[in-house]
Order: sequence, then structure tokens, then C-alpha cells
Amino acid sequence: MSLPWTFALGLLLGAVAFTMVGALTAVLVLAERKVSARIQMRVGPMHTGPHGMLQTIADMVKLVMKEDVRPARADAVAFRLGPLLVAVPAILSLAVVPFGAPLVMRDLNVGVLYFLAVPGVTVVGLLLAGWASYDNYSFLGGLRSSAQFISYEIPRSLAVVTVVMLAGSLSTVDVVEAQGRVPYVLLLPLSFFIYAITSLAEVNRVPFDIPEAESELVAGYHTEYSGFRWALFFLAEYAGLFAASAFGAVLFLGGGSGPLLPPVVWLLLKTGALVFVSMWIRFTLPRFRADQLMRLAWRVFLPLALVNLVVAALVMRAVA
Amino acid sequence: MGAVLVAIFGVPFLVCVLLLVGGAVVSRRGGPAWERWKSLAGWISAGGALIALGLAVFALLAFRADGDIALRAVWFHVGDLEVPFSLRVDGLQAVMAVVVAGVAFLVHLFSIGYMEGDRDVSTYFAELSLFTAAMLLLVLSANFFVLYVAWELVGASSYLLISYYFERPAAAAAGKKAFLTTRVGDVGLLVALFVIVGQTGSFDYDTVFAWAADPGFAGAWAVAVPLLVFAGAVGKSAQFPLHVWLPDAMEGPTPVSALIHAATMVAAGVYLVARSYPLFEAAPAALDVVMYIGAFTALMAATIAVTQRDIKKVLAYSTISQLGFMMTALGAGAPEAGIFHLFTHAWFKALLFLGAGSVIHATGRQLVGELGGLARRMPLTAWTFAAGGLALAGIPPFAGFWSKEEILASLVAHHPVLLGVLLLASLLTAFYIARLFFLVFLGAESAGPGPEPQHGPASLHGGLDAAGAHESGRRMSIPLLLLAAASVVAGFFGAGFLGQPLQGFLSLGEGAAAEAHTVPFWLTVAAVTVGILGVGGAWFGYGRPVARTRAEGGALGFDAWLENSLGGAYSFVARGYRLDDAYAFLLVRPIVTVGRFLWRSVDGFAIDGALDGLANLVPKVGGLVNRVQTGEVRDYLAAMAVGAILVVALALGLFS
Amino acid sequence: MDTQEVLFVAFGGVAVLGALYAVATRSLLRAIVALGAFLTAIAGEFYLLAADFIAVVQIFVYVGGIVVLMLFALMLSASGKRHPLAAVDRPALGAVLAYAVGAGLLWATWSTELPAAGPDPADALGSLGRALLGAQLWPFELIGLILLASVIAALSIVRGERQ
Amino acid sequence: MMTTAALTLSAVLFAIGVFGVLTRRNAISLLVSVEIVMNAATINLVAFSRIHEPEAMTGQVFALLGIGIAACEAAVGLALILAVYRRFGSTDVDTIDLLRG
Repeated sequence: MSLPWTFALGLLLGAVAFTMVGALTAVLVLAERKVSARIQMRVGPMHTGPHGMLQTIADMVKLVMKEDVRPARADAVAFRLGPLLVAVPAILSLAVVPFGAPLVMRDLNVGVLYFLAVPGVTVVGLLLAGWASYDNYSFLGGLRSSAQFISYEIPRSLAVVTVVMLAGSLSTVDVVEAQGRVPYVLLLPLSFFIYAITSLAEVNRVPFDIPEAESELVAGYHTEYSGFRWALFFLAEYAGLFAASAFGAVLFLGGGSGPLLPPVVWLLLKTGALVFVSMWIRFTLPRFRADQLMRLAWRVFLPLALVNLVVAALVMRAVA
Repeated sequence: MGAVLVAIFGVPFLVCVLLLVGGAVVSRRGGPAWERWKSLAGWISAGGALIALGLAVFALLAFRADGDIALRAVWFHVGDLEVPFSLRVDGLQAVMAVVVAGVAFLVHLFSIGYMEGDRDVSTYFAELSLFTAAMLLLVLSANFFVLYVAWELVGASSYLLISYYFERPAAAAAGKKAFLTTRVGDVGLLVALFVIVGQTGSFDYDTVFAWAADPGFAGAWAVAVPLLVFAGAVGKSAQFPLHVWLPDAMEGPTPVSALIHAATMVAAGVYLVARSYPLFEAAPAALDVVMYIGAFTALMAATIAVTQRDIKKVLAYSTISQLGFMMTALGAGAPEAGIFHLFTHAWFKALLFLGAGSVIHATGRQLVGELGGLARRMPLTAWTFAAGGLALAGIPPFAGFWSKEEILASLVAHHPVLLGVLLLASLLTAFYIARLFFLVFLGAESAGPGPEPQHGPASLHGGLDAAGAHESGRRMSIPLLLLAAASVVAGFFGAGFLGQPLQGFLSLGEGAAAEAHTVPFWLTVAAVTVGILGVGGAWFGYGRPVARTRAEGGALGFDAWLENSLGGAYSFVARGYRLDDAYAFLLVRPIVTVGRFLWRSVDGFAIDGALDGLANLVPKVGGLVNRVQTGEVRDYLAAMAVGAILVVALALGLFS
Repeated sequence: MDTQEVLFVAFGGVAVLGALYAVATRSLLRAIVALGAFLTAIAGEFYLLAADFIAVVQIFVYVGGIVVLMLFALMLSASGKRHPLAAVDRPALGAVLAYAVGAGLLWATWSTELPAAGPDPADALGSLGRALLGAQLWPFELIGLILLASVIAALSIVRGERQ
Repeated sequence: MMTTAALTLSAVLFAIGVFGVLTRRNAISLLVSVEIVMNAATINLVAFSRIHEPEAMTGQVFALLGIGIAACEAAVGLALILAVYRRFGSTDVDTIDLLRG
């Protein structure tokens, strides 16, 4: 393949991926609104399209059309870079999700590590966005967000390490294969628990949505954003949620394996279940205070994850 | 029995330690305790000396009964060389031990009275005990290493005691002079020891003497080793040309002079030669050197003694002269005669010194011109001094007569010239000692006030003049009496008509023992005649009442007459043959000049200059280098980068 | 030029430009962002050099860790000044020295006959793991110790100053 | 070919880093420059790992260790910068010269 074609294909694939993630976001937003409505004994959006199914599309069109407002004293480069650095890693982290034979974009032999590492770049984006906005709420939101992200990254990674140890590989495909008929959620329930909770914190979902806590920080790091840039944050959040759920399914629920249905369907089902749980939680539990949040990470989850890791290692050793 | 040998020198040594530590402790408390301690110190010390004496006598008797007593233990190793700590008692060493311990005891006893009221008697007696211990170790040692250690200890304690009145510059200087001068000889002894141990691998007397007896010993070593040993003896025994320290050593307290610089330490050289006699026997040339030096020293010192006006100086030169006699005997192949004379001399010379001490103690003066007529006031001192003097002059039956006769007899056969020299020396000996006696004890009491009281015992009695002189106390007179008795009796131990028990006892060099001297009658007559002549001459010059008044010079008129008639020769002699001046001119001045040059140019200019320059350079350079420390991180980083570039360049071989 | 080489040059270009911007810009914030870009590009180079584990770790530690730390430090240390300016000083000296270093290194690189790259190991990740827990265990443990020490050091430095 | 390219890139980046180290006055900028230098070195390690005993992975191991060291350095360095900032009110290294001789 000649060079121009390579780039052309790359651009095309990028566009496709972005579009797909956009569509995914639309679906998820709609789902969330419907789920929340159901939990709150409402019906949710109903007017645009049948049962309001086109509501999110309309919202997105509205967002894209909106004026791009930039605070006068904001740092232009950082202000523009922030949303991008938040959204792009979230999308990129989907690259290693094994949707099934034809749909694995890349079977990296360090896929699991890749999934842990790439979302980390998001923090840079959050900080930039918060800083560049030249706004106290944004700044505090950015700092809180990154502190929270870094704190929860550690127990989360430690939980994933147990899976890697058990599977003996960093490749997501291998992990799925290694689970065979017994998903790791049965073997490593504590790891799954830690992963699930910390993942909520990673993607800033309630009860860990302190960085954007509307009631105290207005909207955290994206207070000053509007239009398409704001949409990017929105997109990143749902892409991240989806990615975290998908990885939860891959690491602990056996990925695409399952009877009768093709792997893609199984994986989407399992991911959907996890997404649903997170929405369920969102509209059920209140949020933590900032200090409680950090204490939870360092005093509960970190020791718990360490103990879990050591116990898992010892048990594996004993069984082997 | 070995324990006895150790105890003989160990007891005085422990006494020394006790006195030093006790003195240090008690003197801090001061007051009555200190006074009591000071009065006690002498008795403790004398007690130690008495115990040593008793043990020495015991060892002597035990030796007579059972033969040699020996003790041997390994002291330390140096490489393959094993250095033993060995002691023994044979005839010579037993006699020496008894003499040393005996004189030491009497001197201790005398010192109690003599030093009473001195500022720090405790230290004095500690040093005296240290000397006693060292001297006993010296005569008891059975190998050259122990001997050398004791030899140096003796020298060190001698230094300490000479400089006892260290506030007096003359005393301090005299101590240094004694130490340095004897050191010249000690180097010879040390080199001799190197040669000996290098050749035989052992320090033991027996091994070394066996080596000396070996025919293979002949050659260069055979002459060199005894001469080197003799060098040590020359230093210690104050033989020409290293005798100059002994007259100065009279700056020490008089009992010290009696013990160290008359009876014992200076005799150590004689003992050393006698002890290592087998080495000398192998080299006749070395023996000749010993003999000639001894004879020359004897005559020279005797002439000087005639001219001296200080009691102690006279006695000091007398000692040198008498040591010369001993050396002559040793060199002439009659070691028994030499040791016999050492034996008798120890008693009567100690007696003379203590008598002089008694006089000095009583009057605070020691120049003969300021003394006179003391016989009436100090009869005991006078009589005992006379006994010692007669012994020295060689008047029978006093001790000196017997031993001196033996020495003269040893020269009859082969060395008539030296015989004449020694007879002349004997004449002078009788003359100067009689002169001393007449000047001090006869004639008119000197008039006028005494000199300014010097630092010393007399000053404590308020600067007594001769008129106020009185006999010393019992503690001082008893030693005098005992020594006087010894001066009378000692001679009989070696007297020919008694079969020379002492000489047989000594059993020194085999050849010498075989060649028993029978003293020709004419020699006895000659010796006695010479002695009487000397005394008579002194009577003529100083003793007669006429002589004492005949010239303006008063008591010393004869001295003046001699000076006038002899002219420059007299002053040459009176100044000790100007040997001190010669040393000052030949050695001291060049050394001082060189030293001053080195001090000013090398040390002061070059070394100090270099050091000062360096010292000044440091802050200057520091100030320059200081600027490098800008405190700015980036400057350091730039330096680091330069360093990195250099490293890269080196790695790439750009400089090779 | 195959795809790999094209990508190598592309990443290299990004890295050089990012580095240049990072050292040349007057804005600290942009310098750090440029550093992030530079680091990411380097991670890409690692990937192309058959070191994908290193590449991911590079992202993990550098971009996710060190750059964030730097941003924190910047934001905590430049309070009130929204656009902290970092002056460039003595560019001539820096340029000369940098040029000397770079020229030396380049000369060394180009004047050395390098052996051809061997085949990449089949199980690279496994080899790396075995190396880390085998032959290189001591350095590995040591780096853990150093990390612990530096965490404690950093905490005590920041806390100690506060009290 | 690839190795030489990597080494060339490394040399260029190293020089850029050195330039930054020598010219930047802000402490954080210094740290940025140092990171560039360290990355240049890491590229070298990774590149050499392929030509020198690829199976042993020594180069990659040391690249990892280098990254670990960089993390330590950044953590301590930034802590120091914060401490310095609190004390001197500046992160400009030229204003901090207490050690000037």
C-alpha cells in the first residue's frame, strides 16, 4: 500500500471510529435518560421520534450548531487541547476491546496494560481544560478530577493485575480465551468489585462525580465550555463509561464467549448490563464529599486491592 | 632463686613507682599530709634500697654456695630473633650488685638528712630509686639487650638527678650535657650490639662470648666490636675524650654525685669492659686502646684535679682519674685488679663525696678558698674524710692502697712507661686529696659572710657560713662512719697476703686469672713513697701554718705560686685542658652555625616561607575558585555539559 | 520506504518538533503540553522498535504520571499568574554546547559500524518478564526501593516545608 | 538502518534537551528539558536492545529502569520545586543562588 493510501485509510478509519463513538454516545445518553426516568417514575423524552428516540440526535445537532464561546483570558491552545485530550484517549482505549473475530481492531500483546495506560492521558486533558478556562470552578474541578483519577487508578490497576496473573497474558484476546467456561468474576469476585467501583470513579460517575458536581462546582472543568467542545466532554464520558464496562465484561465476564449468539452480541449484552448497573447506581446513591472520596481510595481500596493481590497470588500458587 | 634476682632490682623499681604515684596523689592534697609524705619518702626509699642490699648479699652467698644463678624468660620476638629477659649472678655480678646496693643504701640514708626540707623530696627519692633499680638491673643482666636497656635507664635517671635543681640553668645544662655526651659513647655500644646480634643472632653473654672465643672471630669485627663496646664505656665512665660531662654533673645534689658519679654509674663502663672481657681478649689491639686511654685519663684528670678550687670538682676529676686507673688495669690484662679497684673506690669515693656533702650542707659553700678549719667544728666529717682521703692516696692499710698496688703490679711486666705514668698520677692523687683536706679542714676558719645562699640544701638553713657550721645529724654521720669503715676494710678482700679472695671470686678472663700478679716489694715501696710524697707536698703547700699565711693569696697561695711559675700551662690544665673550649670550637660552633643557617635559610625562609606561602595561597586561590560557585544551577549544568562533551570526546578517541 | 519507516519518521518528526517547542516556548504550560506530545511520539518510536511494553509504560508513567505531576507543580507554584513566562537565557552558550554534544553523538553514531538488528524475540513480553525477575532482578528490586524512597522524600519535602 | 535512525533521533533530541537545560531559567522547564534528555537516552537503550542479545532484553529492562528513575526524579524534583517556590516565591533558578561563593 502506498503512503498516501495509508494515511487516507487511517483518516477514514478515524472518522468511522469517531462516528461510531458518537452514535454510541447518543444511544447511551438516551438509555440513561430512559433509565433515570424509569427510576424516578417518569417517562423521559417522548416527543422527538418514537418514544423520543431521536432526542439525543437533536441535542447533538443543537450542540454542534451552538456558538463556540472561549473566555477572553483563557489560554487558547490549552483551552482547545483540553477536550481533545479528554475525548481521544477514551476513544482510543476502545481499540483493544475484543468484540469478536473480525472486530478486534488490534490484538496488542500488551492490550490490558494499554487499556490501563491510555485513559490516563485524560487527566492531562482535564487539567488543561480546568486550567485554561481561567475560572476557579474549572480549576478546582480539573485538580479534583485528576487527583481522583490518579488515586483510583492504583487500586484499579492492582485489581486488573490479578486477572493478568490468572490469565498469564496481557492480551485481551488471551484473557477472554483463558476464561473458558468460568468467568473470572466467580474466581476473583473481590477484584471485580474493586474494578467496578474504581471504574465508576475513573469515569467520574456518581457517586464519584465530584469534579463536575453541579451543586458545588457548577460543572467542574467543563463549566466554561460550550458547543462542540462541551460535546466532546460529553462524548468522552460516555465513551469512557462504555470502555470501562466493556473491559469489565472482557476481564471478568468472559467477554464475547457465550452460547448460541455471536460473540459481538454477547459482549454488547454484558457491557450493556454493566452500563445499566452504573446508571442504576447513579440515580440511587448520593455523591461523596471530596475528602471522603480520597480517603476511600487510599485507606480502603488501596489496602484492599493490595491484600486481594497478595491473597490471589498465594491462592494461585497453592492451587498450582 | 630467679625471683630473688628480679626482686633485687624490682623492689627499688616498685618504690620508685610508689613514690611517683603517691607523690602525685598526696601533693595535690598538700598541707600536713604532703609534709608527712615527704619525710616518709626517704625512709621508704632507703628501705627499698636496704631490701635490695639484703637480697644482693643473699644472692652473693647463694652464689658462693651453689654457683651461678640464672633466670631466663622470653621477652619478645622480632622476626626470627628472640629477645630474652635473662638475669644471672656470677662472681663479678654478685660483687657489683652488693657494691651498688650497699652504696645506694648508704646514700639513701645520707640523703634523708641532706635533702630534708627540700621542695620535692618525693621525686628525688623516686629518681634515686629508679637509678638504683636500673643500676642493679644493669649488673644483673645476662644478655646485652637487657644490659643496654638498663644502661639507658641509668643514663636517663642520671640526667634526671643531675638536673634535679632544674630551675638553675647550670644544672639543667649539666644534665643535658651529661646526657648528650654519654650518648656519643652509647651509639658505639648500640652499633656493637647490632653487630653482635647480626653475627650471632643472640644477645646472650654466653653465646656472644663463645663466638668471641671462636678462632673465626678474628678479623675486622674482632677489633671493631670491643672498640665499639669500649666507646660506650668511655662515655659512661667519663674517660678521655668524653669525660667532660662529669665535672659539670656536680651540679646535682651531692649524694647523687656520690652514688652515681663516683661509686656506681661511672663504674658501669668499667664493669661493661670487664663483663665483655672475652671480646677484648680476642683483640690485643683493643686492649691496648683501653689501656692507653685509661692511663692518659688517669694522669690528665689528676693534673686537673690539682688545680680545681671546688670541692666537688676536685672529687669529680679524682673520679675520672681513678676510673682511668681501672681502665688501665683492664687494658693491661688484669681485670681483677680493675674490678678490685672499682670495689674499693666505690666505698672511699662515696665516702669522700658524702663528706663533701656534709661540709656543703653545713656551710652552704663548696669553694675551698671560702672554707677552712672545719676540723674543729665537724670532727666526725673530718676524720672520715681523712680516712677516705688516705684510701684514695694509697696509704696502707687503707683500701685504695691494696687495689692500686694491684693495678701498678699488672703493668710491671710489659708496660714500664705506663707504670711511670700511673705512679705520677698516684703522686698527684695524693697531692690533690691532701690539698683538699688541708684547705677545708685545717687552718683558719674563713672569715666574712658566706656567699649568697644558692638554691640547695644550705639555703634552707639560712645561708650558714663556716663559722656557724656544725656537725651534721646522725642520719648523715652514720653513713659516713659505715663508709669509712668500708674504706679501711675493703682493701683486705683483695689483698695479696690474704690470697686475694675477691679476685679468685671474680674469675674473669681465663688468661688473666692464670697470670697471677705478685706485687714486687719495690713497687710497694714506690707506691707508698709516692703517696707519702704527695701528701707531704700538699702539707708543704697548704697544710703548714706558714704556708697558709706566707703569701697574700692566703690559703691558696701555693696555687698562685704554681700558676705564676707554670704560666699558661697552669691555666690550660685548670680549664680541663681546654677540652670544653675545643669542643665548643670544633663541634658546637660549627653545629650551631649550621643549625642557625638551616634555621634561618632552610627552615625560616624555605620551609616556613613555603608553608606561609601555601597558607596565603589557599585563601587567594579559594577566592578565585570561589567565583566558580555562582550558586546558579544552570552554570553547574553547563559545566556538566562541558564535562559530558569531554567524556564523549574521550570515548571517541579524539585526544588519543 | 515501508509503512514502519514512514511512521518512524513521522513520530520522530513529532518528537523533534515537540522537544524544540518544549525548550523554546515562553509558556510553561505549552512547554509541558509539548513535552506530552514528545513523550507520546517517543512511545510510538518504542512501539516501532519492537518494544511495545516500554511504549505502553512510557504512556502510563510519563504522560499519565510525570506530565500530570508537572502540571500540578506548575499550577501550584504559579498561583495568580495565569500565563507564567519562562525566559530563555544565554541561548548562544546553550546552542554551542548543545551543538557540540549533538555533533559528537551524531559523529559517533555515523562513524560506527553497527551490527544489524537481530530478529525480535518471539515471546518478547515473556522474555522481558523473565529478564526482570531473573537476571535483572536486583536492579528491578532496587528501582522499587528507589521509588519508595522518592515517594517518601517527596512527601516529606512538601510536608516539612508546610509546617 | 532502523538502529542508526533511532540513534540519530536520540542524538538530536539529546542536543535539544541539553540546550533546554542550559537556557531555561524556570525550574519546571529545566525538568522538562531533563526529561527530553532522558528520553533520548532511553531510545538508545531500546534501540541497542535489538542488536545486542535481543533475547536477554537487557536494553529494554534498562529502559524500564530509566523510566522508573525518571519518575522518581520528577516526583522529588517537583516536590523540591514546590518547596522552593513556597520559600522564595519563584521557580526561577537564577533567583536562587544562596550557594553563591
